[in-house]
Amino acid sequence: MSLLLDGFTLVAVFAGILFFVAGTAGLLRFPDTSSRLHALTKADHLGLGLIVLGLLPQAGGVLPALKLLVIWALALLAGATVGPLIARLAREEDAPP
Amino acid sequence: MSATLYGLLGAALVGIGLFGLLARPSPLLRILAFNLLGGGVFLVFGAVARRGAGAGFPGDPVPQAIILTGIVVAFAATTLAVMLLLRLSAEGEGRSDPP
Amino acid sequence: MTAAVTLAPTPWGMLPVLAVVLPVAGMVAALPLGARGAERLTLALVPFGLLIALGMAAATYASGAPLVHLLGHWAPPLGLAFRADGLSAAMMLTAAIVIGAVALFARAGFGTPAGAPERREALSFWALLLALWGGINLVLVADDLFTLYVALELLSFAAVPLVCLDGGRATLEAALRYLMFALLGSVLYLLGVALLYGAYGTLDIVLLSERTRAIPATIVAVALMTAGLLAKTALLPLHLWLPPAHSGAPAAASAVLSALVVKGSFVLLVRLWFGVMPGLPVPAAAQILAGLGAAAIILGSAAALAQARLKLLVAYSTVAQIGYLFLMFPLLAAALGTPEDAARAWTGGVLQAVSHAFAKAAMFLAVGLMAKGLGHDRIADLAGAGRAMPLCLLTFGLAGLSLMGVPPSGGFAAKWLLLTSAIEAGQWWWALVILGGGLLTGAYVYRVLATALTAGPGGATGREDSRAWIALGLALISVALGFLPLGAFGLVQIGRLDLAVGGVP
Amino acid sequence: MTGLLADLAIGAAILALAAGMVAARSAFTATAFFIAYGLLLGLAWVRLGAVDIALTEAAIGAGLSGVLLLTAAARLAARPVATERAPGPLLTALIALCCAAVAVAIGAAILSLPEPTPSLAAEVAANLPATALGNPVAGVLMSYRALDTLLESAVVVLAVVGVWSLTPPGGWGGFPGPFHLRVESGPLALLARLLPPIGIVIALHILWVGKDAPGGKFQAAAILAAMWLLAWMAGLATPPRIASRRLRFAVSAGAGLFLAIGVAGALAEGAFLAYPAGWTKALVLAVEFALTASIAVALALLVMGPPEEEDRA
Amino acid sequence: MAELLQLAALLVLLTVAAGLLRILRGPGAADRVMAAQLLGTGGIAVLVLLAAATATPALLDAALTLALLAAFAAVALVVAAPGRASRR
Repeated sequence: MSLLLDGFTLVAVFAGILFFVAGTAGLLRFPDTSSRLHALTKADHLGLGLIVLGLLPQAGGVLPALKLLVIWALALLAGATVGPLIARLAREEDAPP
Repeated sequence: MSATLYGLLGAALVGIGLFGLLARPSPLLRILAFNLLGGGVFLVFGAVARRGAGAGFPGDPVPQAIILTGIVVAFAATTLAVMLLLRLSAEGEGRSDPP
Repeated sequence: MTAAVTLAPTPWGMLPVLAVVLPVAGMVAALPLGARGAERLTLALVPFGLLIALGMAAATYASGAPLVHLLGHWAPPLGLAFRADGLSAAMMLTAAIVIGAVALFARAGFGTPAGAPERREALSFWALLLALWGGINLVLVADDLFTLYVALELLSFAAVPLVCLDGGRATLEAALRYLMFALLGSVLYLLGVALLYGAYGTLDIVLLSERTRAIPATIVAVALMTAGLLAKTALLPLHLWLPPAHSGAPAAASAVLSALVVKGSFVLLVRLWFGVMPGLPVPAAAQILAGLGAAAIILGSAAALAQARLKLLVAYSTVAQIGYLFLMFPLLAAALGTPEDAARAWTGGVLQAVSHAFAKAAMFLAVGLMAKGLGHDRIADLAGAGRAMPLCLLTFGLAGLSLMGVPPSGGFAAKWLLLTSAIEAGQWWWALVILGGGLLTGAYVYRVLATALTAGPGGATGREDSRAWIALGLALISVALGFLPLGAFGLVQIGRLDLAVGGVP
Repeated sequence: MTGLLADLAIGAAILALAAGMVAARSAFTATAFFIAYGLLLGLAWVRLGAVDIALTEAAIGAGLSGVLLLTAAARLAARPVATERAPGPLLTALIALCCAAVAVAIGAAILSLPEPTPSLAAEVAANLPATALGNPVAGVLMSYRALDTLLESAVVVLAVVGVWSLTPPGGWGGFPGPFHLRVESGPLALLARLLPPIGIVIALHILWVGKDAPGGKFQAAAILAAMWLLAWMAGLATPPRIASRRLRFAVSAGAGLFLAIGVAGALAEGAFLAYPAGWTKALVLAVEFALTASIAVALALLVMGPPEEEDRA
Repeated sequence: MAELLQLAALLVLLTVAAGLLRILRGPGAADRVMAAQLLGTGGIAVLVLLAAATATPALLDAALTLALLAAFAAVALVVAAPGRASRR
């Protein structure tokens, strides 16, 4: 059982890392701001989400698990708030008045 | 090992912050440089704390507590400087003539 | 090993605690009390502060040993101690008298009549004055280098807003520049503290005095701390912030800034050099410090002579007088083996700090009254001021005598002691600087007096502001210090750490 | 191995950000660097075994300072301040050389520190039971070096006085800081409504665990301050006027209580800040709670700034 | 297990550190904000992983604080971003 859970953790965590890598690569390589934004938000949210998901079995209690979920929720909220701002900034920069 | 590394990093940050404080003309950049400098000092202190790990603690708690106090004091200093700067910017609506 | 230095609690050890706690508590209470409450609280605390300082001086003198209190019963290196030696007692008495005089003086400008709405300047001034008092007392009695850092910050945070209390653009700029210097100074100091802790595992000055050795970490640490403290003390070439700040502040604030705040970091510097590392060989560095001091004396006095505005003249005079303080360093370093010579240099330095505090506070208050009465402080247009404001001018003249070092005055005694120490130590060049500085000081004081005493339109008519008596009182104290028998200065020798460790032949 | 690699990565990133910050042309860019720098510094503290400091750095260094400097950069962009003349290339090079020399000297001093390093860790551990606290850092802050903590709380009160003393003419007694329009919809409104309750719970948690684990009053206070600022920036919460007695009492209460307990110790136990026997735990907790509240209010007021010119009654 | 999680933390760290290049290079404010956000999320991920790897629950609190303050900083960013402030 524990082995199975450990396996799940590792798969999820490393899948999360893949998203981080993909997001960073997109951030660095994509040509324009709005496509970078797309790459980033997905990587960001899914990467952290998968890592949190993977760590849930390792949390060792309800409170730590709850903390993990709150952490993810907060990161999602922050991303959702900044997203429109970044889009607006990108628009303003792409098309200067 | 990592203690020494961060100590040296702190020393480098002190150098960079000092340069920013002395060589950059903009007051806000100077305040930022002061914060860099402060971060470097705290890192040096943190490296000292880490070297003093013992009695089951990952670092000497006395310098760690001192750093905590220092961070709060440095923050208060930053706010005072920023507010002074903002007041100055509100004051100088029109022309600003340095004496 | 060194039985002379102990950190056991002493009977009157609660006095230094009270000296710190009362003003700090006053500052904390000032906010909810409001301007009028803060004003009355400050005035009520002044007599207590004086009594505490007198009590400390008496207890120290009677026992011949510093007063020690262990906070929370925790002994250093784990805990913190207060240690009040003779230097602390003398400076604290000075601070209490100057603060008291300034508080009385400031009632006219920063008072709040019953029922009147609270004013920004009023609340700020009283709260900042209390914080400044607490900060200076803490600098004098704290025995831990980090507590001293907090004390320095307390001083800076109180001093900077005092500079721009009038809210004008020029003073805001002066305050920002002052703050940047002060912050740079404290951060360099803190870096040195970190290195000292890394090398010796304690920040207690007494414990450090027994442990410090001349290893690279110590030398770098002390160099950084010295540079930081010099920026706060405004020793040339780090004095750039001082003239605009001290001349732009309201008179009452300028008085405490020039008299006390720069002395706080100076006392700490003395403790660092002759307390933390008493045995280290530093003659070369001490010569450099005194060289900067000498440059400050000559250039500061010359700059004062060249000023067109009275307040700036007084501020540049502070730059110069700070220079004298640093002549003490090489003289003391040279005399470490001969207790009598060392005592003379030490007393000279401390007496310079004390007499300058009284003289400069008096001068700033007098000049403030003159500027208010005349509506300007242009030296060229002072003609007639002597007739309109004789008390202010008398104050300026008496304080000027002390700054020049003309006998009999506190300034004379201080400069005489430094001069004889210099000759005794074979460092005659400092004696020349002292004499030259005295002449330049005489020139700028004479310039003001001569202009003011010529007949002219004057500005003010009617009776002179009664607050001039307060300024005159401070000037008289500065002069009267010269009449004290030299034996009375035995007080400032008590508890010197360099005696206990390095001074024994 | 992973540790060393992590240290190198963190160190290199911090250095790059610091250099970028000093070289930045616009204040906004420099502030973005600063926030990233604060985040990485938090990781550095974790690597240095100082989770207490990592928490503080995250809350104060990256969070509150970042917000303070960001808003300042934005306001200064609208109303620039005259800058002093930049030093010429020769002088700049000279300054750079001197700064490099200082950094090298400090580095050499660090490398020359004695081995084994003197440390008070053992003494802290031996005396910890007497402090009634399990977290050694809290023990230092509340018992061994309680004076520093007390003075620091006074410094924070003083900073509020100092910031308020910068109130422009006509503003005295008014609402602190610039006015923020109420945000009714959009993600900002959602966040400003959702976050504060969560934040308050987290802050209380961090305050409570601070007795025995990393955490405590500064961190909790910084989080609470951030939550108040959040509601303020979204126009949901109007702070009291600075003339308000209650607000001023809130700023002073923590330091006042600490002072009172210190004096009580002097009267009962013969030493300032000695906790009377048997009361240690209760008094430490009382001080921690009062200080948290006061410091939170003070930190928020510091970030808000003094009242603006016109009083918007 | 612990070693693998530490390795994972290191990988995340290296990834977001590489993303810093975007902060340094810019060119615009939008890119810098994005990179800062990635760094924030990455930092949280590192702390969470380390908390599990080293069995230090306090690191979870640090991650929680970081997440909370990152959201707070995001709001400040929106309020203070260039272009919005100049309208006041």
